[in-house]
Amino acid sequence: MLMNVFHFVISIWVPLVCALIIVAVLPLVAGYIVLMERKVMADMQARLGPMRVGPHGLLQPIADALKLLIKEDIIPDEADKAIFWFAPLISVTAAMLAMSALAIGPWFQIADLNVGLLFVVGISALGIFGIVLGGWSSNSHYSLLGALRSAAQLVSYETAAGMAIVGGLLLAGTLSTREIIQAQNDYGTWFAFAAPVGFFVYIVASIAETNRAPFDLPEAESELVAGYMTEYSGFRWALYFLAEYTNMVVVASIATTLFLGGWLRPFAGTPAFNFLDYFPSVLMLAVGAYCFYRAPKQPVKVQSLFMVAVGLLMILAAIILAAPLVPAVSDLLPGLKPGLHGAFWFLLKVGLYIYLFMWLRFTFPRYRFDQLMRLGWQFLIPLSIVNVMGIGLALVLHRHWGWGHLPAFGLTTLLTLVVAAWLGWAEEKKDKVHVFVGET
Amino acid sequence: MLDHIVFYFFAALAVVSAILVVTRRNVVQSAIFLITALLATAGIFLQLHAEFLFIVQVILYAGGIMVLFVFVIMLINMDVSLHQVQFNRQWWLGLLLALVLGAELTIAIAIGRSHLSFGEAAPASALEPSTQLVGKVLFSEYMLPFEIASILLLVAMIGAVVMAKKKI
Amino acid sequence: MADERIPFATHADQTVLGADEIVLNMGPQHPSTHGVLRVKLRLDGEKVIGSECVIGYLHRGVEKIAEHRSYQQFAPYVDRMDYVAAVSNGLGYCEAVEKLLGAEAPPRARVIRTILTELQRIASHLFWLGTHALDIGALTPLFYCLREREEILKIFEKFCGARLTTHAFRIGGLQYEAYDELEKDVERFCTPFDKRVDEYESLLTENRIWVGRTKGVGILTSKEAIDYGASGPVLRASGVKWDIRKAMPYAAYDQYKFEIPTGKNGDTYDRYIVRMEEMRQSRLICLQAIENIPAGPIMGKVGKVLKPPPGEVYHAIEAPKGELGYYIISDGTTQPYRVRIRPPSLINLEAFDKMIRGHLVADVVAIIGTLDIVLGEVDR
Amino acid sequence: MAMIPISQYLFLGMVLFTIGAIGVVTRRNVIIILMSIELMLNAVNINLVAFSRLVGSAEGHVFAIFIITDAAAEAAVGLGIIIAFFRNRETLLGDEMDLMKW
Repeated sequence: MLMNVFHFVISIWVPLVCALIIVAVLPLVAGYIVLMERKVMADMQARLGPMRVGPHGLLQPIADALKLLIKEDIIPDEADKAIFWFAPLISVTAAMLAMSALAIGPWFQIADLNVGLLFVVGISALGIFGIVLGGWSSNSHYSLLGALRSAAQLVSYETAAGMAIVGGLLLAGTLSTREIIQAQNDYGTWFAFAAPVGFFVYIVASIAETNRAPFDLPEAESELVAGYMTEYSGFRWALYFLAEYTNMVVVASIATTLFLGGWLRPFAGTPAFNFLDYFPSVLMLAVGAYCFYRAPKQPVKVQSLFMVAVGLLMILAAIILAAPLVPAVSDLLPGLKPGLHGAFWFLLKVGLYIYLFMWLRFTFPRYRFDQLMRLGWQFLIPLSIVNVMGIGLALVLHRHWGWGHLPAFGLTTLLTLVVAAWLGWAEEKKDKVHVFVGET
Repeated sequence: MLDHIVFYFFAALAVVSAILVVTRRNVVQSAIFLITALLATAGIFLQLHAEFLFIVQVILYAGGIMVLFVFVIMLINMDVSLHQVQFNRQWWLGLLLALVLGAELTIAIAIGRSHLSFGEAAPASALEPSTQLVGKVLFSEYMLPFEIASILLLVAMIGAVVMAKKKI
Repeated sequence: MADERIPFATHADQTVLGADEIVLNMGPQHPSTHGVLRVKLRLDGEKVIGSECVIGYLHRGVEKIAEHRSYQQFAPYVDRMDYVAAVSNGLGYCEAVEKLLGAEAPPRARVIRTILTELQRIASHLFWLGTHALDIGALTPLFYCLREREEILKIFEKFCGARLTTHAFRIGGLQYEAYDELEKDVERFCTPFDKRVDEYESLLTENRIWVGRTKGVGILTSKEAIDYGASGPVLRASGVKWDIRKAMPYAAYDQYKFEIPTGKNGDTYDRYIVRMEEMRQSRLICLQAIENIPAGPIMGKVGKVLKPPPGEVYHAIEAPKGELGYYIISDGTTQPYRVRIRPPSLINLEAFDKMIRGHLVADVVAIIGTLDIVLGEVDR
Repeated sequence: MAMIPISQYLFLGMVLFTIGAIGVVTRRNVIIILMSIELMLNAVNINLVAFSRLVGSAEGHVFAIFIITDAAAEAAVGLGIIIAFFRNRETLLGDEMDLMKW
């Protein structure tokens, strides 16, 4: 009886607490992703990036958030006021709602839905209404063009991303995020290696879906000033920003769940690699040590103290992450290790995926609209369909003909790559024909 | 109890938004309320344990079709239509006929409730998990309609391209 | 050509446009119009079907000011036209007045002028490359370019104390004697610079997206380029081998060996390649020049008060953006009777409408960038 | 916890269907007419899913999926027609579509 009550309380409260954590922490996370982006950008461009607020600019996101909160919220005279007012909320709500079905470690999940992954994809796609309506209601040509571009781009790349996801789902045989990760554990390999082409298609499509460079046409600064956000300022603008970065986290989480093994450690099934269990603690210790190393070099004493505090926090995190490795603790709480380490690996993978986004952003120029559409419709969508067929073939070979994993998936990946090369070649040829796009 | 609250909430939301869809002057606002109505319907699907249909409704209807609608509305400069008469000349006749239709349906439902025994609803577990079930039925018994539907989509796609293209 | 153009003005203020036609006002405050250029675009969807450039937001009446200043007093004003390449502007003006006076700068001054002007060309092209790449969406090259430009500006600062509007030359020679380590500084900059250019090229030249964004965009055939009076890299990218440094050598260019890079298609990509190559050639000129800077005076024989004989003169130089010409009429007083400046940016901008028609909004930005206009020079 | 009776769903479907019908027959704006049709299709879906729940089979879901497919096709073609219409006549009013050809 008591156990039942306990389970009921757990079943109600854990999702609630998780939801609260997501809503409360996500803005902060988004802010720090922005900081990370600026730091990565600075690093790639031979600069330092934000260095003023807090040591190494660690408090910059908070300062930015405060500034945005107290900025004037300008609503243009000719705007459709009601829609202008609530459009950013749609984007933010959709992005945050999508987080609810994601499993960040075996402990941390709001709801393990039957249709989990589809839910994430579908709900996050609703965020487009925020962009489209915001762009339309601003009553400005730049905003309208940005909104139109955004809608067209999302609809086009959603298809490719969806087909890429279907490839992964074929392998997993389920839609539940939890079971997908379990399936990868059973396969003994991440789906990124079983379906590399699908993973590639998903990377490209997810960049396009989140409006990141080189597909950032809806907010292309040099063309449309700020696209659909041109007329927004202050807090509402910050909401769009929050939605964009939350969406990045969402697509990174989908990729992590479906292709990168979710919360699984690399080589989760191989005991020879068990030393990787120490990696989380070692990484935290290394970061902490770097903080201590930098602390005396800070210009102001407060900053030094802050740096030391961050270092101590890192060491604390290292201790917490190391705790499950002690036999006594793991006997007492057997779920501790998968819970904590799972969350660590998941977040690490999400972070690396977002880093990839940033890397691409600072390397590539921007696509033009017709090129973007051509890439989506003539390359990615056919490729993703071929990828689905290839995975189906591999599964048939594996299940019915008794082929091993490696030959079956190797063969089909090879076939898919041949098709990809052919598609790329065909497009290249078309490019040569299209030297002059204009007519006049 | 929770079931009831969820159902009546979504039902009320759907009806109110539906009324606003047909009465609003501004097409964009109509579209927004249509999205609300569709999402409320999706909520009712969820309450009926039709998870797969719920997500299909969200992705396809709300996410796909309505994006198309909003896209077209934004493409078309509609400042003019704001100041036009919104209802056609025979609106009273149409309204009357539609209401008669509604009354007929109501009567049919009322008669059905009292005279036909619907029996007790199947247990919720009979439909779980809905994704697999729908998939199985769709790809076995309804294979041919499924293929026909895909051809329909192809035809519609070609048709839409032909319609909307300026010069073919 | 001209008769094919849709008259834009009749449509610009038309309120009822076709189903998908809108008028988009780009600028004068827009991130990528490089200053205060205003472009009214008539769009069909995103395709440009007409355009109108509105200029003059930065007009300061430079030519009129010249009529009320003595020849020396006017020299600093020309630095404010193409503020990205102030040294070249100064060179053109000084040489034009020297021609009017019949004077000549001493060899040492001419060599140092050449070095500084070529450095300025590199700086101007670097700035162009950074902003052009930024317009097309590549964020990173800008910072690498500015890093190198900074080195050049430091040399200028050491030479004359100013970084941007240098006023480095003087009519008849140089304002200042070169500082002791000028050769070393220039060498230190130039020696590794070709590697740096390779670095930029590795980011862009082979990049599929960059090639896709620039190839076939804003084509100007050689005939059109000549008809529009285009000059500089815009002209050379169309395949016309015309460079005033070779054709009518000024300063000390006749002493040095260098190539004139030309393009074939006259599209944005070719202009990019031409400018990249020009940077390499400028580096070679600098390296040749610092090997042998002749000793001697830095000022020629011009008086304290300049009173050119009545007459007129046109002198053009190859500025980074194209042919920069000064047409000066003297009435024998200390002030010019009339100064007319042929700014390459303005003339190159004439071809803008021709180049963008039929392209998309994104290409407009690329084409503004590839023309390498400086609004200070367009509006004067 | 009592089940919600099926008649409630049917009634909801009826109300939405009637509202949709009213929209179709009274409004002049073709886009709103198209949206009203979507509303009617949607009302049918509610009925189908409710019946499916009642009999405990997935057939209703399958039909609902077909209807959604149909709605997608209809929206694509309908909006295509609207764009073509608007391009030619510069109006969105359904009752001005009174010529077979122009």
